[in-house]
Amino acid sequence: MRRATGYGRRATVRSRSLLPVAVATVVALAACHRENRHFTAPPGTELSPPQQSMSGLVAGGESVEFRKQQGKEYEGNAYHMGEGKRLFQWFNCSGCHANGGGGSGPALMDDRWIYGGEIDEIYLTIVQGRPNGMPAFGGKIPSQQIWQLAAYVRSMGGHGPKSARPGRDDHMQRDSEQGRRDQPINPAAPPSSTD
Amino acid sequence: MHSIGEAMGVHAQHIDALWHAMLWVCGIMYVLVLGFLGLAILRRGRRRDEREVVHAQDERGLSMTLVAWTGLIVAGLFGLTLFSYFTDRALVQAASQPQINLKITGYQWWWQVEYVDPDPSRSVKTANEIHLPVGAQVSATLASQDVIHSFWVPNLHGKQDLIPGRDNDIRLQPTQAGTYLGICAEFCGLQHSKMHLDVIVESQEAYNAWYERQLQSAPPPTEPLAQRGQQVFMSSACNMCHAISGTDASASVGPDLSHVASRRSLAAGALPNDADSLFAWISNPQAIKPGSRMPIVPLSEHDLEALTAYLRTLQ
Amino acid sequence: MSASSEGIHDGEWLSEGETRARLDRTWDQGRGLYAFFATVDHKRVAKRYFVTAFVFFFLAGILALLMRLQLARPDNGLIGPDMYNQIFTMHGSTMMFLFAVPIMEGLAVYFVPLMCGTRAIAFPRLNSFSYWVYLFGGLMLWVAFALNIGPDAGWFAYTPLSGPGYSPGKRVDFWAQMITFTELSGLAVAIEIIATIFKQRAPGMALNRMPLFLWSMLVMSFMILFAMPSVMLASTMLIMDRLVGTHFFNAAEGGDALLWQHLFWFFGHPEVYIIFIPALGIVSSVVSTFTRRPIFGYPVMVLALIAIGFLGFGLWVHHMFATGLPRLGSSFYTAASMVIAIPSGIQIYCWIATMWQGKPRFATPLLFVVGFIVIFVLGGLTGVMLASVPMDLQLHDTYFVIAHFHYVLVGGAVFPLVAGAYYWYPKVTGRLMNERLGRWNFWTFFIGFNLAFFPMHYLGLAGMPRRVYTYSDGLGWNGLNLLAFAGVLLIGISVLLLIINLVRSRKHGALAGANPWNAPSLEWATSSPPPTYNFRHIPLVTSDNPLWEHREQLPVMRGLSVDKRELVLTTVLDAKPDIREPVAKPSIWPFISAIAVGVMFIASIFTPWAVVFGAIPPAIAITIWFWPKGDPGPADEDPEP
Amino acid sequence: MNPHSNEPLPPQFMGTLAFLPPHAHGNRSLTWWGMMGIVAIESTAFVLAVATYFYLATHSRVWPPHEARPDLFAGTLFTIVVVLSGVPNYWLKRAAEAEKLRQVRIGLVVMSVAAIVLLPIRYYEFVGLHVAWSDSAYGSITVTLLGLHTVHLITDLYDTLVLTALMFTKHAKGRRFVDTAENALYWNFVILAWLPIYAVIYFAPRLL
Repeated sequence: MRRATGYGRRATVRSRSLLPVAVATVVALAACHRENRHFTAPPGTELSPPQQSMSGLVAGGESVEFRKQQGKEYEGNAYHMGEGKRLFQWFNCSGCHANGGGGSGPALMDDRWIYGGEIDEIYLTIVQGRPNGMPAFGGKIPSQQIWQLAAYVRSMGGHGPKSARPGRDDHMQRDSEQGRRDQPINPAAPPSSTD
Repeated sequence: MHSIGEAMGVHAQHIDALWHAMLWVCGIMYVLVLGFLGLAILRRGRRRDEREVVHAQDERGLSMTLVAWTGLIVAGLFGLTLFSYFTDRALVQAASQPQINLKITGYQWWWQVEYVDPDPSRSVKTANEIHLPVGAQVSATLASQDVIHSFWVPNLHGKQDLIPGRDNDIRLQPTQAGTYLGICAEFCGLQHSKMHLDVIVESQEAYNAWYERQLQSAPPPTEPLAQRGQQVFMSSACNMCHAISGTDASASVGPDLSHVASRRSLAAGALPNDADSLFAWISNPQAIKPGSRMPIVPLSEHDLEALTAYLRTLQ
Repeated sequence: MSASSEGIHDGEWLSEGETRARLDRTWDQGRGLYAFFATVDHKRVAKRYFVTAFVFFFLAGILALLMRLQLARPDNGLIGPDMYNQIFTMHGSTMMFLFAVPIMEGLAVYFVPLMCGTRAIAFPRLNSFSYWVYLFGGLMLWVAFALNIGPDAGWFAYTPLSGPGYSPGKRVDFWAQMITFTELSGLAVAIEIIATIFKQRAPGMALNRMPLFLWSMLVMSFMILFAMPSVMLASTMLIMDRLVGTHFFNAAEGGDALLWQHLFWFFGHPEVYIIFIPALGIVSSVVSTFTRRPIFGYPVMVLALIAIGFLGFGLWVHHMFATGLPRLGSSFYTAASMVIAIPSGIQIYCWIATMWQGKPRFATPLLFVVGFIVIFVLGGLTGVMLASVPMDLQLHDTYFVIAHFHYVLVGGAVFPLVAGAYYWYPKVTGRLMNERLGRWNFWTFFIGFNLAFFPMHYLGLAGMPRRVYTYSDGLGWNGLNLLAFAGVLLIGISVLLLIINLVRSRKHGALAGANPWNAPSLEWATSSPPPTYNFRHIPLVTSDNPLWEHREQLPVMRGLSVDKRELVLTTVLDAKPDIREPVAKPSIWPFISAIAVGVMFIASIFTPWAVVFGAIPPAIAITIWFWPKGDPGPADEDPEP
Repeated sequence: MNPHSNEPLPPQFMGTLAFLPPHAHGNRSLTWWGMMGIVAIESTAFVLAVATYFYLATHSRVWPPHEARPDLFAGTLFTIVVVLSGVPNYWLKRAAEAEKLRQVRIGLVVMSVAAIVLLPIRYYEFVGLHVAWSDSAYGSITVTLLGLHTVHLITDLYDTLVLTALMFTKHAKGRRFVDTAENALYWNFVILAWLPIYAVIYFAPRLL
């Protein structure tokens, strides 16, 4: 009998000390995902061949679930979103999308997504290209960079954890984007993510 | 040898002279301090009584030496400051009529070097390498596109920062032929430690030959493997960032590869310039420089061979 | 009982035992968990500063070992660039912000009241608040580091690398917020020390009779007052740039990257003197005691301290010679940086002159002081070299600079600190540290230090830049880096010996008694460890070395109450008794206010609204902390700060 | 006296401290020195913020960059009201030093009202700047400078409110008068700190 209670007491002590450890690990997982720097692309992201297809059904190639799972890895990660913003400037996406406010290309800041707003849908849009002028970058940009671009584009729309979102840009804020000031995503979000 | 002690440029020689003066003056002062300290320690042997305290003593002798010691410090410092001013003036006045004007732009973790010529068609754009004729007076404008870097070739001159939003200037005047190592001296992120460049000082004729070769674009590849390589370069991700004169790849985001094969090293001094290193670098740059902005472009084994062969033709 | 208006006062009519019993009861800080968090005894808070700062020193030391291990071989794959950048930033930030300044302030918090001959530090509750804020700042940074959110832009985080564009995530935000924590705590302690030294010195201790330790702590506190606002402003501007899109450091929108360097180094250089000047105070105390002679040239030493205090603010641009500032401006800073070598040279001379005329007894403290002189002077001379613009163009940001500042900071501050530890350990714990272990500790530290850092001068000359996570073979740096690694191992052994000595002597050290070293200053006039009220009677000071003047009896003043906590305020210049100041009772509210302030700071990293709404709980907590409790006494009530 | 006894030296009584007063005004009081420490810290912060303003101003060719000079009305109104508030403040300080409880209570209420009145004026000053802190470096430093003084104003307003409440309780005697006098002194610092900032924010864009 005594041993049982002894066991009981020891269990409660252990469970009590487990609680803070559990909380800490949860915090750790959340935090360190945002801060991890993956330099090498995750395995299996070979260069997706350029093809013109309007539906999700793809013979061979990447399955939808695999892509969704990959998207998770890029979505909340601050490093990938920061790299995505740099690539947005490097590959002159701002030429048509004008830093998210929209020009000849559609605005990326608002909540209207013609071809789907999830990260893997944006990834497919960039890989396959879309009618009315969106070029297919499938063979041209390595898929890790496309994932980074997709993560950044989603953050421009205010999705994804605010703490991971890249801060103000270091380039001149073009006054022409004044228009986007009056569609704030949410008042607390710093306006910086739009330039 | 890459060191401050081996001055191969006019500016470095001025600083070297100042260094020796500093070494002597500071060395003497240090010996004096240690001597005084040593004597003070050895003197203690003569008095053994432990408890009672030393009281009023005549401090005249020590006070006089204190005045002398302070005078010595002031004199030493004054001398060094004066010498420093004259050296500084000499640095500013050296290489006052530059024949060669460079524009060095710092990127995160590589150097873009442009030879600025009044006639734009004779301007040369290369990366991570500077060729200079012996004795030439050179002026380099330093600018940065992202964070603060610092251009430093110890054998030629001190360092000068590259700061975004400002243009700094540095003058060089090499006096001896040789290959010198330049490095980035200001912490600039993940690959700060592998952001080197080569400075090759050669005879005037060799420099002119090099310069002319840089002006023309490399001849188009002849043998089939290299031609396949050019196709891979144009169709894959390469021309999204790199430019090769004579082809329609003209993106200026990454280093200019027009004459990459003629360079002494690859990836900003991280690798020697040979086929194996080029192959290893293209197939997985993150293994060599983790965090580098060059992505892993997944290509088949054959395409990588072809690409390497093509790039090797860009002499 | 005495004729005064109320309560019982100490004096001849009360036996010593009776006085002591009553004072013990009046000044009792209580036991148990509540008392732990509510104590306002400056000695208990100071001991927490010592332990916490030493733990951070030990952790940062391990990071230094890891760095040297990674650099021991060229192209070493042990630590990647991302982790190495976090490690060297954490090493620098922890040593400068979480170890050096707090340990010096902890030393001041413990010994300034004792050396002044008073019963408590000014504003004791603010003192308790300052420790908790410091602890929370340090914990926040190291928890962030454990969660892979350690800062990775260097301990001075130059923009734009530390700006929003090139430091994604929350890493630099945690660094900037840690500065807000530690500077708030540092400023609070600085105010306390100034108020204690100016207003609470024992009657008769005029300014020219103050020990040099108090002068150094006074100069340090004034430097803190005028230097730390600069880094608080700079780190606030950086965090605003990163979180709410201001453009202080964004060159494209009118800001300037060099503005950060100006603001940071305007604080940065005084910061290293804030760390160095208290060490001068420690050395003066140790030299005077162990050579059994008053310090040679007291007025010159005081003027030298004040001169270093002022000059420290005039030479921050020597950190920026390579940024392309106009040469005329830079040469002014060359002269200013050279001039500061004069007061330091004078101080070194005066210590050696004291040894010359005194009868030095080479116990461990004096050994460490000799080590300090040998190492610091070399560091000072390499500093003179770096002060010259052309020389600095070659040596800036190389391993030569790393050798320089380790010689002046480890040599100039850590050696005197360890000397102070061996010297004052008996006063804090009542037991002497082991001398033999002390000698081993000294020689391993001295040899290890020189083995580790002297080769770095050559590495700097051979062109090895700072903060590289690896280097390629064939540059001639391999052997020297290996040597440095061996040196750092030896330092590690020495620190372990110090820990063993500190821990073992707690129980097995010889009993120390009130004044084991026959030292002159007032902290040795009371028992070891001192009671919570420090002195049974407030001493009357008649000379600058009280315990050497009065060997049999200590002149004291009577008349302070024994059943109410109070001490005497004296005038600033010649310390004439002025006011009977009541002393605050223990209170839990400083601890709760510190938690509220801490939560506000951390929350403001994640949302700017935390600054607005997060300010309400601290306001409430601080109001309750200051609100007078209990029924007011007849004439004077107990204070609250 | 054996060197290792842990008993302090036997006392030799030389004089008494029993008849010293419990509190005093001016720099004889401990809290005066503490407050002067805070004043030194905050004035250093203000000086450095103004220095940053001029550093950024001289660093850019056009100042202010986008033709938005702050309106003078709200700022000048604030300056007038805050300078006028110095009069009741001086009167309050004299009353506190004379330890007259009734006048002190009136003075504290007047000062609280004055401080509260200043808040809406300050709001219109922020609106009158015509620039957001994320527009440009000019916007950032101007809004931050005004924000620093606002934090300064709010903390002292809160301090005065708490002190007013305290002086209406049974604790309002003795040392609390010293606190009131020092709070009045701190309000003088709030006024003095505002004048240079007012000149910088409102006239530097017009003169540079």
